[in-house]
Amino acid sequence: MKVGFYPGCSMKGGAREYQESVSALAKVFDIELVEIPDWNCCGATAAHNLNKELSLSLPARIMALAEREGIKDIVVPCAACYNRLSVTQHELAADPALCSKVASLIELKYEGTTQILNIIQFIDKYITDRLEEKVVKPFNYKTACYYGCLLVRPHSILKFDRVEDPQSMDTLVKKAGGDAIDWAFKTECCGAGMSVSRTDTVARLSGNIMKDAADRAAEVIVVACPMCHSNLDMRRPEINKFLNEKIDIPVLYISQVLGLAVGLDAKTLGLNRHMTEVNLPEKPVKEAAVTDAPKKVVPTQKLEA
Amino acid sequence: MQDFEPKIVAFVCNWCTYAGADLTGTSRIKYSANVKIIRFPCTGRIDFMILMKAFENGADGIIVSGCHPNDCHYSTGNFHARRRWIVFRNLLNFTGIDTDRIQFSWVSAAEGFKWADVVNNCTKKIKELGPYENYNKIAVSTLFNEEGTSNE
Amino acid sequence: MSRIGVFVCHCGENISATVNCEKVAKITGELKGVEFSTDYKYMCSDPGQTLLKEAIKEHKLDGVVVAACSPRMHEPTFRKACAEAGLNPFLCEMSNIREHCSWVHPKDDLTTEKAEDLVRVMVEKVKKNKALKSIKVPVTKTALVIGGGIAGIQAALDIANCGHKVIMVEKLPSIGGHMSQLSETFPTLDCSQCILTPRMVEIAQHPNITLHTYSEVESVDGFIGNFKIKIRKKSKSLDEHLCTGCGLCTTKCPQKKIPNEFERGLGFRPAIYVPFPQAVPNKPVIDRENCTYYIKGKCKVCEIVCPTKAIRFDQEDEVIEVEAGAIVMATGFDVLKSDYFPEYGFGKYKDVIDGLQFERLASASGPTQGEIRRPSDGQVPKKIVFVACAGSRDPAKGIEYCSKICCMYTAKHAMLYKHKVHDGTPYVFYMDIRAGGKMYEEFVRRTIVEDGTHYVRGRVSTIYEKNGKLIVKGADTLMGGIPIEIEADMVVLATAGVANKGAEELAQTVHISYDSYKFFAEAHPKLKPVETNTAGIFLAGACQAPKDIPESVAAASGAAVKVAALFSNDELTRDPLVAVVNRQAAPVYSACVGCFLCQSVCPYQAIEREEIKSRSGEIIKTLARVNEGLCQGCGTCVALCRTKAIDIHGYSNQQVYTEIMALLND
Amino acid sequence: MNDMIKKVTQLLTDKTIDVFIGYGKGSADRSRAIFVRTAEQAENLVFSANCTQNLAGYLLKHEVKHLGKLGILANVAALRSILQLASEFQIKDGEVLVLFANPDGSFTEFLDFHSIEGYLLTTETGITSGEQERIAALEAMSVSERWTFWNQEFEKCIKCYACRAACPMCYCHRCTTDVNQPQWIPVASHERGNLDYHLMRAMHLAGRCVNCGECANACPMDIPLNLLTYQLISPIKAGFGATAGMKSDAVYALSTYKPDDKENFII
Repeated sequence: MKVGFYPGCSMKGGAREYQESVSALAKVFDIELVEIPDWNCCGATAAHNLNKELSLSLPARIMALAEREGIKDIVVPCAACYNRLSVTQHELAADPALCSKVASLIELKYEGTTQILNIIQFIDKYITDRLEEKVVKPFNYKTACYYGCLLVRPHSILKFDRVEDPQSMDTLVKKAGGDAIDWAFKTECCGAGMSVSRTDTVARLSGNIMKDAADRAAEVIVVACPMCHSNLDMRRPEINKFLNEKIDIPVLYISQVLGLAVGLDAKTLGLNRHMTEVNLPEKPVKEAAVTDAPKKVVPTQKLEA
Repeated sequence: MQDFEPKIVAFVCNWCTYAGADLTGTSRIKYSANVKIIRFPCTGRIDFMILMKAFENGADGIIVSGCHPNDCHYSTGNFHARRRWIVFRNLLNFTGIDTDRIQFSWVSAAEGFKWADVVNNCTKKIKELGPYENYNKIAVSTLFNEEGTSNE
Repeated sequence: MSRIGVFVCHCGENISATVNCEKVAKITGELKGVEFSTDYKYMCSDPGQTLLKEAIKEHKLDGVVVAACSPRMHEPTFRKACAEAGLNPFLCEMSNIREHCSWVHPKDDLTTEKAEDLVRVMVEKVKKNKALKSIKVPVTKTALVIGGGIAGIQAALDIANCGHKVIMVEKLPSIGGHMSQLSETFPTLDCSQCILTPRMVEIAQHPNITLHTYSEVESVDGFIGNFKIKIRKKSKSLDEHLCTGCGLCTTKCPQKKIPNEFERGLGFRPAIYVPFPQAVPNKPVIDRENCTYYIKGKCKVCEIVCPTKAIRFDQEDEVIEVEAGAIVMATGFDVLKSDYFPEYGFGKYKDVIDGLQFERLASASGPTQGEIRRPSDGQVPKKIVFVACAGSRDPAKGIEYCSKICCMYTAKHAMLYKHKVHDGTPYVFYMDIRAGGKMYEEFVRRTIVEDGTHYVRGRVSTIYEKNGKLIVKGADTLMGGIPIEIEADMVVLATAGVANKGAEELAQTVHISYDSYKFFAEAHPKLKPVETNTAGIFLAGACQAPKDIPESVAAASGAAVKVAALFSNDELTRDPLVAVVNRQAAPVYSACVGCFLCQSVCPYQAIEREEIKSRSGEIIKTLARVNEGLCQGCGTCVALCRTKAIDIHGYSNQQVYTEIMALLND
Repeated sequence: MNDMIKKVTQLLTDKTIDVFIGYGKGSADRSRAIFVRTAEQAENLVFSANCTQNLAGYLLKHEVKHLGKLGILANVAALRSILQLASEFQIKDGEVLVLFANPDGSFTEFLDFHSIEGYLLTTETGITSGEQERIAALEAMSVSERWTFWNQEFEKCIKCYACRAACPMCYCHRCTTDVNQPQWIPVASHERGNLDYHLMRAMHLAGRCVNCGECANACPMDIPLNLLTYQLISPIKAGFGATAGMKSDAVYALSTYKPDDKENFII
C-alpha cells in the first residue's frame, strides 16, 4: 500500500536517522512511502510569528501538491510540521474566503481532502495490528516516553491522545515489549527553538527532564520529534554540566524502537548518528511479556470535542 | 421608482420581535412607515398560506420575524417555522415567485436597533424592486370576483 | 357583531404629537360595524377607563378597539375594564399606534394613515373574536418532592407545614444528601449533622409527609394540578415494619470490605448496611450486588441473627402510582469524578483526594473519626495543598462556569486542618477568592490571618509522586509568575460541582428542559429562578446550578411558596387562548383525519388521542384532542394541520385572515 | 400470472381478505384497477409491463374501505405509499395484505411493514432521469421565466381535483379547498385560485410525496403537477435527511427539527 510522506527540513538535515528508521520500518511492513514531489518548507514556528498568510500558504501548497498526486494519507514524522499542516487544514476549512485567498497565492487547487498523520497515528493505522507478530527482539528496557508539546497541542484542533497525560506512545512501547515507566515530564517543555539562542535555558529545561528520567531508572528515552531529540541528545554535554551529573541515557525515536523490536540492525536505523552513545545492554530474550503497569492506569480522559 | 411607496406587511412573534419593535418605539428610533405589523403568538403559528394571501392582496414585500433559535417562548416554535420556510422558499422559487420580496429574520426583544435596520433595509430593497407586478396582474383580473374585502 | 367602539388615545401627546387622533377617530368611526368612536387624552387613566365603561353600557357595544400603546402594556387593563362593564374581555383588542407608529414616524399624513390602517385591522379582527371564558383546571393538593437533600427537606417541610400532603422520593437508602457527608459548615463552623439531623427526623415524623427512600421516579404524566407519577420502590430485602433498626445484622454480616459510597471510597461497609449512623430511616438495606447470598446463594447470616425475622430475600421491587398537583425537583448536584485530572494524578495517587473525601476525613463519624490522615499510609500530613478551581472555570475541561462553593469550603478545609494538625502547613492555590455571602469574606480572612494558610495566587500545572512525596508544580502570579514547587504529603482538589448522573434522563421523564451542563433550566434566570418552563414543576437547590446551603434552603422555601400558591385555591384559572380541535356530529365527528402531525409538533404534549367508539365499543375513529390545561397557545399545530381541523382562540384562521385582508385592502 | 389468480382465489374463499385490488384489462392495451371480490372475478386479474398505476390510492377511499379486509397488488410506489400512510397512522401493520408484483410476473407476499422496509432498501426509489432533466430545465430558467411557465400551466387548470383523488396521500375528507370560513383557496378556477391551490397542494405533499406520478397521469389538462412536488424531494433529503415512504415509523420531516438546520436567508 502507498502512503504520502512529508519529510520536512529536519529529516534531510539533523534528523536523518529519523527518516532512515521510518523508511526501514515501513519497508518491513511493506508500506511504500511516496515522498511528495517538489515539497517545500512548512514554515514551522518562524512563519506564523511573522505573517499569517505565509504560514498558511506554505503548508497549503504541500497539501495541494499531495492532492494533485492523488495522495490521501500523508505521514508527517516531525511534530512541528504535523502541527503546522493540521492547523492550516483546520483554519482553511473554517474560513472559505481565506481558503480561496491562499489557493490563489499558491496558484494550486486546494480542497483539504488529505489526512495528516503524525508518526504514532501512522503506526496505529498501518502497523500496530501486525506489530506484535513481527516482534522478534522485545525492546525489554525501562522506557520513558517523551511527547513534548506540538504532538498533542492544541488539543481542540489536533484531537490526538490526551493533552496532559498522553498514553499512545506508551502503548506502542509496551506492544514492542518495553516497560513504559510512569514519569512526570512527559509533556514538559524541552526548550525547543532556544537551542541556539538560549542554550542555558535548554540545558535547564532538558536537564530537569533527563534528571527525572534518570531518578526513575529509565534506560532509554523515546521521542517522536526531531526538535526534542536534538535538545535531549545533542545538548547532553550542557545538560550534564547543568546537573553536574553524568547521564548517558540514550534518546531514540519511536520508529527506531519498533525497528529494533522487529529485528532491524543499528546501522539501518541510523543509531550511529546519535550524539549520546546508543549501547543498550543485551537483555536475555524472554517472551515479550507485557509488564503490568504498577499503578491502575487512569482511563482515557472524556474530553468533549 | 422614487415616489413608489411599497406596502410591506410584517408577521412577527409576540414574545420577541413584537417586543423588539416596542423597544424601537420606546427608544424613538425612526424607520419607514411602509411596514405594518401583525402579531402572532409565535413564528410557528405563521401558516405559509398567510404569505400567499399577503401577496395576493397587494403586498409588495413581506417580513417574517421571530425569536432567535433557543429563545422561543414555546421552546420549539421557531425551529419548526425555520424548516417550513426552507421548504416553502424552495417551492416559491421554483414556481417563479420572487423570494427576495420576503425577508426572514430573528429579532429579540432587546434588539430595537436591529428591527429598525430590518425594516429600513427591506423597504429600500422593495423600493428598488418596485411594485409586485406579477401578483397585481392576477389580483386585478379577479377583482370583480366573489372575493370582496371585509364581508360581513 | 356590529356595535364596535373605537377609542383613540392621545397618550398625553406621545401619540397626538405625530398622529392626528381626531382624524383617526373620525375615519375609523365610519367603518362598517363601528357604532361609537372617540379620542381621549389618557385612555388608561381612571377617567379614560370610566369613559370606556360608560360607552360600553350606553351604546351596548359588543366589541372594543383601543388604539393606544402596546397591548403588551395595557391589554390586561382594558380587558379588565371591559369585563367590569359587562363585556367579555376577549372582545376587546388593542392596536399599537404608539410604539409601532407615533414614536417611530414623523408627523405627516402617512403616519396618520398608518394609524388608521392599524385601527381598521383590529376593528375587522374584533368582528371575528369570540367571547371566551378562562379555563378552570382542578388541582390535586399533594406535592411530590424528588430528592431528599437539604433542599428537598426544606421544601417538603414548608409545604407540609402549610397543611398540604407531601410525597418525598429519595434514591439512596437515607435522606440527608451531600450535607450529611459534611463535617462542619461555613461560615459558622456548626457541625453539619447537628443542624441537619433534627430536620431529617422532622421529615420522618411529619404527619403530612410520606417518605419513600431507596426509590426512584419512573414516569410522570399529566399536567399542572394533575400529575400522575409512578414510583419504583427498589426492594430493600427487608420488612420495614418488623425491623426495629437494632443494627445487629450489620455487625454480623461477613462481608466487610465493600467501599461505602457515603464515605466516597475511604471507608467500608457490610452488604446489609445503614449508610451513616444518623440515617433516616435508620433501617438497613441489602446491597444485592455484593451480598454473598445473592451471588453464591448461601450465607443468610443476617436472617439468622435478626431478632424480629424482618429479612425478606425474595422481596420484589414495588411500583406505586401517586397523584400530585405540583413537583419540586431537589435532586442536588455531584462532585466531579476522578478521571478528569490525569495531570493532577487524581485516581492515580491515593493521597490526591477531592473536597468531599476531605469532608469525610474531617467528619467525626468518618473513616478516621475526624483525624486528618493520608489514605495511602494513614500518616498525618504535615504539608497539605488545596487546589481551587479544579475543573471549574476551565473551557478545556468543558466546564466554563464557577462552582461557587469551592472557595468557601476550601478555606474551611484549611481551617479545620489547622485546628486538627497544629504544626501542619496548608497551601491554597487559587485564581480568585469568591466569598460574597454574609460573613464569608471575614471567614476567609480568618483562615489566612489566624490559621496562617498560605494562599498562593496561581494555578497548579501538574502533580506527580516522587519518593513518597507529592510534587505540586504551580506558579505564583503575584510574585511575577515565578514557578513554585511544593513537596506535599497530601493534596485536596476542589473539583467542580456538576449535575447528578441521570439528571438528563430524569428531566426527560419529568418533561422539563435542562442546559448543556445537564442542570435543570429555570423559566427565567432573574425573575423566575425557582420555576421551570413546564407549568407546575419547580426547582429547589443545586439541581438548578451549584449552590451553597443558605441559597439551597432559600430556593427550597421559594419553591414551597410557589406550590402553596398553586394549592391556595381549588381550581386553576388559565387564559383561554388555547388550541381546539373541531368536532362535528356523527358520523363525521371531526375534520381531523388522525395523522397526529400536531401531536408530534406540540412542545407541551398537550394533544391527546381520543377514540370515538360505537355503542358496541368498537373504535370508529381516533381523533386529536387538545388538553386545554397543558396547551400554552403557541399555535404551531394550527399552522401545520393540513385539513385546518385545529384552530386557536385569539389567533384563529378567521381572525388572522381578516387582519391581512383589512390591512392590505383599504 | 395464474399462480397469482390461484392465490387470490384461495385468499377470497377462506375469507382472509374480502376484496383484492389488482389490475384488469382496460381499453386498448391499457390496464385499469379492478376490485376482485369473488373467485370468478379473480380470473380477470392481469399483469403486464404497463400495469404501473399506484393502486395504494384506493386503500383509504371510503367506498373501498367499507368493503372489508383489503388485499392489494403493490408496485414499488404503492409499497412506499403504504409505509408513508402507516407513518401517518392511517394503516396499521397487517391491516392490508400486500402482494408485490415482481418484474418477472411472480409475486411475493410481504407479511409486515418491516419486510417492506427491507425490500425498499434494495430498490431504486428516486425520480426518473427524464423528470430530473425537466426539473433541471425549469431551474435553469430565470425567476420570471418560471413564473410565466407555471402561470401558463395553472391557467389550464379546471379545478376538477382529479390530482387530489388520484394521490394516495390526499386522504383528508375535508380538504382546505372546502374550508370557506375563511376562504383560503378561491373556488373559481381563475389564475390566482389555481396558483393558491397548486402551491398549497405541493406544500401539503412536501416530504410525503413518494413520486408515483399519479397526479400528473390523472390531470386531464396535462399540467406537469408532479414536478412541483418532485422538486422538493431532493432539498428535503439533503436538508433533513428525510425521504418519504421508506420507514413505517418515520417522523414527518416538517413536524420535527434539528437545532442546527442549515439556512442562508434568515438575517
